[in-house]
Amino acid sequence: MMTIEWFTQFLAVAAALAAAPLFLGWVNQCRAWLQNRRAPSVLLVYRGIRKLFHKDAAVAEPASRLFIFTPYIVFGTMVVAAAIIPSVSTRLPFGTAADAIALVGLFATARVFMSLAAMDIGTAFGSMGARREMMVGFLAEPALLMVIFVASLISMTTALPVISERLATQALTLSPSLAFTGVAFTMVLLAENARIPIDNPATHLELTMIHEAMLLEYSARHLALLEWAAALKLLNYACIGFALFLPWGAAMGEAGPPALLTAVAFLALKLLVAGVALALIETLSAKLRVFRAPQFLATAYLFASLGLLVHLLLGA
Amino acid sequence: MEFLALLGTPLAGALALAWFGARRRAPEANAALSLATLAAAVALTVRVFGAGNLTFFHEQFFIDPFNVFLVTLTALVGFTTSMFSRPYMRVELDHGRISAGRLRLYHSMYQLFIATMLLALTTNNLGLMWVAMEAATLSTVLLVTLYRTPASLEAGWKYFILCGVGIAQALFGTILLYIAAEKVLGAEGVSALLWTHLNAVKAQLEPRVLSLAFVFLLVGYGTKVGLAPLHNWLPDAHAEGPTPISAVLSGLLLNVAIYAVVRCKILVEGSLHSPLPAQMLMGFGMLSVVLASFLLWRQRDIKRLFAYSSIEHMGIIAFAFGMGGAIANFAALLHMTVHSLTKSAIFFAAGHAAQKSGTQIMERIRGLVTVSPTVGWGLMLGSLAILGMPPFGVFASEFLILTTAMREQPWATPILLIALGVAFAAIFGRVQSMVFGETTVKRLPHTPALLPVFLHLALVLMLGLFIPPYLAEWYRAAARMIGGG
Amino acid sequence: MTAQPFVLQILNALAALLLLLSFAMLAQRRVVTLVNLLALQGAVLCAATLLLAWRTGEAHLYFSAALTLCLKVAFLPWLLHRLIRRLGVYWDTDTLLDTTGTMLVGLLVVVFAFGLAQPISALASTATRSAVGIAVAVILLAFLTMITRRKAMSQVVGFLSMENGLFFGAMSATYGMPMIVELGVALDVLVAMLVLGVFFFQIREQFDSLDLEHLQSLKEDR
Amino acid sequence: MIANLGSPLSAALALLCAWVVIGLAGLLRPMSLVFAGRTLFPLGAACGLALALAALLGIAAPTAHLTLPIGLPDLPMHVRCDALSCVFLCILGATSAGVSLFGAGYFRSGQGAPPGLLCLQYHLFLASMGFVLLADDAYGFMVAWETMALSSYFLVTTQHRIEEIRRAGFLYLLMAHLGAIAILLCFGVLQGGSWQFSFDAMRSAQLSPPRAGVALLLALVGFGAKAGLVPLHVWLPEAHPAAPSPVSALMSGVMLKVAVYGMLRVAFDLLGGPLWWWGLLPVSLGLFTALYGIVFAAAQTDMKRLLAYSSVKNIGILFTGIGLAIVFHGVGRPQLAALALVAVLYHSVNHAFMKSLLFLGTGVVLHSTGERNLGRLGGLIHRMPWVAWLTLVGTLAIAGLPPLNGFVSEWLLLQAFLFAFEVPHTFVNMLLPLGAGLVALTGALSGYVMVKFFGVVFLGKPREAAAAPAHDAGSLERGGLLWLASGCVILGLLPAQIVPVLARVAEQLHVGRLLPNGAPWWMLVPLQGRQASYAPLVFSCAVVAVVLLTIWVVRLLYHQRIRRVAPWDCGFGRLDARMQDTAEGFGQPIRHLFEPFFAMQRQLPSPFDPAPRYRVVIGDRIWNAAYAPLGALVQRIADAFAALQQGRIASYLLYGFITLIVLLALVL
Repeated sequence: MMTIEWFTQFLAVAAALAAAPLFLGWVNQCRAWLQNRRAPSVLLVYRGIRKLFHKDAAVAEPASRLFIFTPYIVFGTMVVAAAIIPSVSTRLPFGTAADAIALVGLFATARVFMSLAAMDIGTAFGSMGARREMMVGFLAEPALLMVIFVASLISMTTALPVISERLATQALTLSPSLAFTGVAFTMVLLAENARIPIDNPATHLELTMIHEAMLLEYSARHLALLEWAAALKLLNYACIGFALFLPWGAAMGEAGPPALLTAVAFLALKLLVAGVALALIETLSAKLRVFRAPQFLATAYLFASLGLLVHLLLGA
Repeated sequence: MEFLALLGTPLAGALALAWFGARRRAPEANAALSLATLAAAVALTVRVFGAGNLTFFHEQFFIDPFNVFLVTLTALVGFTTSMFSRPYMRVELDHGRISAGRLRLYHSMYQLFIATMLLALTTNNLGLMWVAMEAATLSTVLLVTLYRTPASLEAGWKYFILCGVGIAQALFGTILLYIAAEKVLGAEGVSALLWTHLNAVKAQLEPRVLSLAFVFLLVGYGTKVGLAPLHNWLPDAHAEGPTPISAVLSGLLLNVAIYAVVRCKILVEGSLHSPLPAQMLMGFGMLSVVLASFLLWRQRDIKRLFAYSSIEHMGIIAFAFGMGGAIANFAALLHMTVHSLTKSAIFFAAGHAAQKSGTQIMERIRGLVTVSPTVGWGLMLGSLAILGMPPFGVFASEFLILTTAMREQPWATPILLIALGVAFAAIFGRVQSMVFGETTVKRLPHTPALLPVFLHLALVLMLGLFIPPYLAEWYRAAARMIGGG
Repeated sequence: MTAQPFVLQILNALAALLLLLSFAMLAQRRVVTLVNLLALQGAVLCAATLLLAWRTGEAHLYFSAALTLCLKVAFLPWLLHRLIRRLGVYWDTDTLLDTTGTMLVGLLVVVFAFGLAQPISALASTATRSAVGIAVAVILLAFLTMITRRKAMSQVVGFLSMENGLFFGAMSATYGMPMIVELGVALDVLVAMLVLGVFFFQIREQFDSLDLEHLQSLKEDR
Repeated sequence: MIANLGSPLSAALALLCAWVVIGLAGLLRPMSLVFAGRTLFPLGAACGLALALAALLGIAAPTAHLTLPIGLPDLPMHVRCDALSCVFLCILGATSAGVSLFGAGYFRSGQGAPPGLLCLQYHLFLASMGFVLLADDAYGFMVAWETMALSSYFLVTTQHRIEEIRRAGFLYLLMAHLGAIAILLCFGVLQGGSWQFSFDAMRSAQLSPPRAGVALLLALVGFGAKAGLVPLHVWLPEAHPAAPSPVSALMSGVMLKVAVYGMLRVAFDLLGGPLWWWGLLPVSLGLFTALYGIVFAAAQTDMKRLLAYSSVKNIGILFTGIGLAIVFHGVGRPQLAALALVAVLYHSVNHAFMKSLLFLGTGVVLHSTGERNLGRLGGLIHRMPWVAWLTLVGTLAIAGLPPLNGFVSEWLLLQAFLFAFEVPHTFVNMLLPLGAGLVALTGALSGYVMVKFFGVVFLGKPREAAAAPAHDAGSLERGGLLWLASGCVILGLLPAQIVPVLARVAEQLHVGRLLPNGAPWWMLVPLQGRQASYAPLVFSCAVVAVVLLTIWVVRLLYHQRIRRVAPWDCGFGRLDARMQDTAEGFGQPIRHLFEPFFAMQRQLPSPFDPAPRYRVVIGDRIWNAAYAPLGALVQRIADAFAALQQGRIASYLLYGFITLIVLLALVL
């Protein structure tokens, strides 16, 4: 049995690594379609990463080792996070290493490293990006935790696999609290992954950028790792969302290869749909000015809190 | 024998120094005489330690647990103050603030003052006690005006008049006591004013007269204690006189005065069986604590500041005696001891500080530790001790007083605590800026005598952590005798 | 009510005189007269003491009378007169309260004092016990005198008058205190007056005046 | 008298006395820096280490008592050593070992107190904290408590020539004293009619609920004033920056914990069973404190003030935990109460390590640049890599990031919060989970603050010339930093080993038990049957493995060329150090978002200003609203009293006369 679990684990990580740029590409493609543009290839993200790996790394003179290590750390964190999130199976060996709160913590670690690295060079844009990223972070994190709280109140645990299992096995009910938190989660996801309306991944317009401002000084393999990590992060968030709100289809309990295959298929399907939804949201909304971001995230927090209260009141 | 030496040494000293007090070695003679007095006091204490209570001269004098430690304390502080005054007065002489003739007056009166206080403490005769108290005033009044500045004259005048009037009330109180006692003990023989005799028959004394007597005695001796609102002479006299005198006034005279009040209270309470005397003491104590602690905020003169602090502490002691009972009395006695030691130490340090910076105005005294760390630290630690910071002994007594107050007078505890907090802020803020910071202080021609400061502080520290068993025994016995509560 | 012996009647009359003198001192503004009144009060006191000594046969009362005579009738007034001449203080410019007001307060004080003396008189076994009230009144009136005066000299006179009251109180209630105490008290009063003399010269040297207006610089109310 | 020299209690006492002796030895050669630094401070560090070990053994040992032959005649000093004391002794010993080692290399000669005196004050401070933890009667406790305040005051005012520092010291001691008064009152209530002031008597006293409530409130005021609970926090951001860095480290790292210890001692030991809803006050105050502290930390421009406010935040978290434990204890959820308590203890240990580490780090920065102002620092990671990297550990830890220690305790606290809905009272069970959201917010905000702290001090380019020639820490200083940093790491990685040890405290205080569960040694499962688990060792190993693997793979497949170039900066080119975010700039979003917290005074330049200046002064509303009027009130009362004393002797006589008349009328 152990071997199967470890195999599943390996499969989950490998799938995540492979699927992350693909998912990002899919979202981009959907967005282009929705915006009546000619869509780039789904594989464009892969090509970009590959190209970057081959380039000479240009590192700014004032950079310290922190700057150079950060891409690896961020990438490593995202990979491990992918190993923890029960994307295909709830019985991953790493699934017990960190619960949902710790997962949020892991993401925060990656974010802090990113911000520090951005400040390392001492450019105006770098520190601006770091500041904005941390601002979004400190607002998004509590909202995300509130979301997790609601889910864990329903299932009496903060362990993501258990939450998934319990949600999946309980009778299908219309749960207003989950609906509220679902909205909140989506908002957090947008904010955390530098999507519209908080940030625009497709622009380098200096004064509005957040995530990209932090990457300005990176090049070559370091940039590649960071881009890949960003894609992984988006995938991870999507998978957390699935685990919390759409657990159906993932392999529950001790599952053999067939169940795993189904799970992978289900995951792909969910990602396809999610990509479309994400693109739709991004297309329909306009980018907010930076100082509007707190309001956006406060709304997310409010939704999550409402979900919590509704759950406490209605028990559902 | 020891007793004769105890009273005789300072008296003889006063006479001798009246002749030789201006000589070059007079300060040393003064210290030597004080040392002899201390030796006599210690010898007496040792004897009491073995033999228990003693009486002398047809019971006109006596030593019991209540006064034995006060006698030693008085002799000790008398001695250390004389040590301190040696370099201090020399500097004053060098600075031309006093002449050699006045130094003679100073030395002579200093010894006389010690003698009167010892007399007041040891006499069994309430009338004699009154006489000694009055004599104590008279012997210090000219010392307060030693500098002959307008301010010192004013202070001396107020001291003289207010304490004179006050003590006249005490005399009337004594007379009333005598009237009541005479009824019981008979006019013949002089026993009607002997405390030990009165104490034996106190239950039979006529209560109404005694309560009147107590009011007069309280107002009278209370003026001397510095209980508000009778305290007005105290800050003036402390601030304007020479520092050694401030030290003994604050450290010893106030103790003696409160000793007199308590002696009277014991008698009156025994007769009265009403809480009135206790309530009066508590009321005075409370008022003094509150008034003094707020007035501390307005002080600019260093000695005036600590004079108000003395009023505050006398208030605490009065309050504790007012509460009565074994623990509160014990605490009050302890507080008398530690206050006396600490306050005189503070005055020593403050005196040197004022000399070094040439002013008593606190705003102009700065950065003592940088120039003379010992003076600075002495002042700092002394102030902290007097503010009731552990591990110093003042905290021990305040702890006991406050905890008893919580039990006996819960209403009073918050008021006391607020007042203590206010006093803390007032005194500490000022002391800190005198001790620390950039300096304005200069060096002096004579090395300051700081042994007394640190000796006192060490004793106070010891009393905070460990009270010697025999001392505790005396305190306990005295506390039992004082009763109340 | 049986008639009192004649001696007692005289004693009571003297007591009343004491009270009257206290009132007179309260009202008087001329310093010289004030000292004279004090001397007169001392004399009355002395007479009363003598009378009482004669009646009771207490030896030490004679002694007290002699002490009073020397000290309060002769020496102190002489000293004060001398000081007045040397220092040139003749008038206490004006009292803090006007005379009528002072008198009224004085009257109240007397009533209070008499009430106060009730229990004391009841306890005392002496023939003169009813005069205790007068003694208390004298003390309090002297207090009042001191409060209302502005000249140092008048305050001293008030102080001595208070001493007289005390003495009279002791005498009338108990035929005097024990000898040792009385001696001590007398000594103290004497020394006090000597100290005062020194004081006056010091004050005058500094301020050119004995007006208490000058002695108000040490205060909290700035 | 001394029962057993080997017992943890006597060992602890002996070590505390050793500290006193070491301190006094400093007076032998007061001016000798070498003697104090190279001999006494390392000795003190060794004592600290030994104390930590003894205390660690003591946690498992049974409770020990001892009565010392000193103190008041009727109340000799009692000492007692139970698991709670031992945990905090452990904090004291372990932290002070690092700080003393650091201090051995840190103190320089120059202005301020001579080294020998400093050594005395420092070791007295340590010893008095130890005695506070051991004291088992009110008198001994108060003596040790105030000695602690006093010795730390002297340490704070080491640089007493600076006016600001004197003011800070004064405010500090004043607040400490007022707090002590409240504690004294608290003991007065706690004795409950027996009028015995040993803690044993207090334990056995039966208090009526209102009295117990008053006692808890007084304890909250007293210990809160020491710990820096809002609104009693005003001294903290003044005093911590004023002190020399090792002292700030001890004050923030250990002394605040001693206050927490006091609160725990009163709430869970002396008070017996507090009512559940009393816990709501600490919870709400704690949450407010946490938010207030971290928001102010974000707005600071002085690095030590920033850290001080961060301490305020952590104290808030600790008091929240204490309140939560009281609530759970009161409503009969022993397991959850134990969890909350363990979270508090864990956080105390953690904060001691990380905050000391950070303060020491700032100490080195301060020494080598002479700057405390964030606006003038920057780029120090190149000049002082040791300090920078070790401080980074502390920074990440205090930001609450896994796998370091700060996260563990917040995780435990959140786990406890998660079950707050079980409190059987409406409103409360809805509000408490929302409180968890606040805890999360403050946690995230501290990430923000710490990025600001580390980024501005160590990263980027030096903002002023002073920061450029900085040098790294000496070897002793490095040793101290390394010790504390490794503590942060170990505490972060091995929670499963530490939680059971701390749980003994909860068990001994009869708060509750954390039941043993079958989790493997590397995994922390705090509550049985809830399945929330945390295995930092596992995922950090995984992250390291992935990182190494990635590096290896990248090396294997691609070339290694790195070019050093000028920063690109969107091609802007004319970059200089002043274009980086300043500390004010970095704090701006927070100032903007939490504007109602601040009493801000802005000076904005007009558009046509030839020499524009932008200035913002951030004030504390609480100071303006509470403390300033209080001072004015006292002054007014004093003025009113002073009017009584006009210097006229006649009025003085009148007072006497009236007093006499009134009293006579009273007895008649």
